[in-house]
Amino acid sequence: MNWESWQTFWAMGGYGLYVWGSFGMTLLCVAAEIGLLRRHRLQVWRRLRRMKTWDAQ
Amino acid sequence: MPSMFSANELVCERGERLLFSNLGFDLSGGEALLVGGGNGRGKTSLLRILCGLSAPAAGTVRWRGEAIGRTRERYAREMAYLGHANGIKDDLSPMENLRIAAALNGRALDVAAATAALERIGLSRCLDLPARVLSFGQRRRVALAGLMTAGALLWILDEPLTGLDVEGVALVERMIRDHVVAGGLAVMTTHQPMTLDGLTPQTLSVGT
Amino acid sequence: MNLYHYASPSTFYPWAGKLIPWFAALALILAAAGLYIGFFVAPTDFQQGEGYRIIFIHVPAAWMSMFIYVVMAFWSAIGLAFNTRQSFVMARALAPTGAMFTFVALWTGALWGKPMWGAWWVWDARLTSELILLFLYVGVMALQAAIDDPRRADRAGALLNLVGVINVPVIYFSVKWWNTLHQGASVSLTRAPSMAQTMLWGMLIMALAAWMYTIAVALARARTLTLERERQSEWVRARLEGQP
Amino acid sequence: MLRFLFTVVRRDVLLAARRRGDWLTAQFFFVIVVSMFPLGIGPEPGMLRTIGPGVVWVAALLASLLSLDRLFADDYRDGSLEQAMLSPCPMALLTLGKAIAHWVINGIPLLLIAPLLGIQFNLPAAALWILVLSLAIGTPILSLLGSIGAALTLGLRGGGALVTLLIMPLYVPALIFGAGAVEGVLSGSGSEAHLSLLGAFLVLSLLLAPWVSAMALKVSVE
Repeated sequence: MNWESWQTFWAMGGYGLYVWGSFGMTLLCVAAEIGLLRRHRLQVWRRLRRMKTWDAQ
Repeated sequence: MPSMFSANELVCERGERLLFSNLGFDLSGGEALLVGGGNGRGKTSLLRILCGLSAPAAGTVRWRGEAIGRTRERYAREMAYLGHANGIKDDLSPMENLRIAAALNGRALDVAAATAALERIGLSRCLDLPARVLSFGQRRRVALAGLMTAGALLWILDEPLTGLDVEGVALVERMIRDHVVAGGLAVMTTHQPMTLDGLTPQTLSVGT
Repeated sequence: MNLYHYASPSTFYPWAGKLIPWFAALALILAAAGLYIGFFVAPTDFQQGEGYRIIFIHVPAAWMSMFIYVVMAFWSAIGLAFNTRQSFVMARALAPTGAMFTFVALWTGALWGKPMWGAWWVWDARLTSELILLFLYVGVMALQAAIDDPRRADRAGALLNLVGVINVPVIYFSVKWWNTLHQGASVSLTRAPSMAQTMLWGMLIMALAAWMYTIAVALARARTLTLERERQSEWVRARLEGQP
Repeated sequence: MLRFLFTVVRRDVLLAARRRGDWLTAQFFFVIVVSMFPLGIGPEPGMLRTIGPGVVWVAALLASLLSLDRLFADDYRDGSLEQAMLSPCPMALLTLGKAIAHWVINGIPLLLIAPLLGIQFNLPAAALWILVLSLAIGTPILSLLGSIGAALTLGLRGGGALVTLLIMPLYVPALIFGAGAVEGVLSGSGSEAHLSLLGAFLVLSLLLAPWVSAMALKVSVE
């Protein structure tokens, strides 16, 4: 094991800002991409459904 | 008579909309085809498919029995297309327009022949003016003069009568009639009634 | 086996739907394993300290940004050659993810550069090429967004993509050439001295995780695009009865 | 075939000659962009000499892009593009001719103006000569690659800005080798390598660009 405590883990030997900045931004990007994808999908789904009910009328 | 120009089972889509399907015709020398149908039904799209500018979603167009994609060079030599836009450069005179268009089509057109065509179409006074100062109808006439000098066997005309006065309409009708009677082919769309003395064109209605 | 069968939207849609959870699960497991190796197994680098751990994100992201562009070009070429609509959908579905990875590579590169070079941005050959790659991605996406007709958008984007992929090696070479003339060799993120075996494993596993993630996300996006495009067809209408 | 190519070029040059105002605008754009840099950076001669080659080259890229979005657009609007595409000659010759015409109209004047601007930036005579040579090899690349962008964005809203976005990244090698050649003279490391690479890039674009822009044109007009 590399780390004695959580504190040293978060500090990353003084490079904490850079390491966690990188990993955090990556996580943010991935989360944003998945979120946007899901929203887009729901939007399309809803729109197509509405169009279908119009057509049925 | 052998078929010169034919199309079968053409399908055209714009975006996701189906414009027409299962469209076909068969023309031989000395025949004309009048394409009818309301606005937005795909008449222009059909003509663009026929001249090879766009590809149909399905179906084939044949010239002399061969698909036009395969005989592109020969087809381009024997076909002339007149679209909504005239293909006239505003900064050139009618004379220059005709001669450059001919050169782009791989033909040489001498001044005498160009002058004769422009005179026949009633533009003898505008030979050297830039096309910018011509009226809409006059520009249309320049394009029609180009059609006459193209020496093509097949004419594909999109609304050839638009913007022309009574005299112009008569002139174009006579032009088309002479062309077809001499053994040529013509495919055209028009909203105005067109009278071609002694000729009954085939008709085709576009729309699903 | 009939390839055209899989190329048809109505088979692609349910088929992709079944695959996505598997790839997503694989991505999660691999990412967890990679991060574990990256943080708890890989030793501290004697030169760069703990800061080097950024490579477990940076290098896979940089690899992915290039791979995805090439994969996109592959689908574009298939689409143009065989006129298969679903190939264009795949190419389009990959672009945003590729741009995302390019951005991540740039961002992590900057965060690595600050402590190592003392500057957020250095005109290093790799970073510069990555920046230009981002421009290429943005160009393809902007072009496709500007065209309303999906058929034209697909083909125009595919052509630009192919021109780009021919140009990328030339660009990379020219940037490298330019860099050596102007700066001389510099420490590079990937040429970390004495790369330990475990570091390499961590990077590879993270790269695999990124692959799985990309496949899952691209398939999901392709599914939505397919739905939108095939809205007139019977099978989409039948699908709409169910849950999204 | 050659006659067709020649007609395309002659036609575009003739049209540009009839519209000298538009043409002059693009040339003055080049001059003005280059002249802005000393005002923004300061008149220190050593500094100007260092940035000079890069500035002239970047301005050349911008000037070529400025006129690119109209390369096919005017012909598209009045229908003459369709007519030219229906010609029996291969469409790649049409796009090649268009690119050559663009270079004759917009590239050659740059070659003539560039030495004057180089003098403003304090470049020595040897570097001026290489600047002109690098532009002579490089500006055809700009026209050729640019024709792809112009064909892809034909008839789109905001075509001009979009062309810049699409094509600028592709110009990078030309910029690096072109400006690098002049800097090579200034630093004494020679310029042959740069110029040969630039030449190779020109050959590559000459072989590929006309085909790709012909395909792009087909996609856009359809």
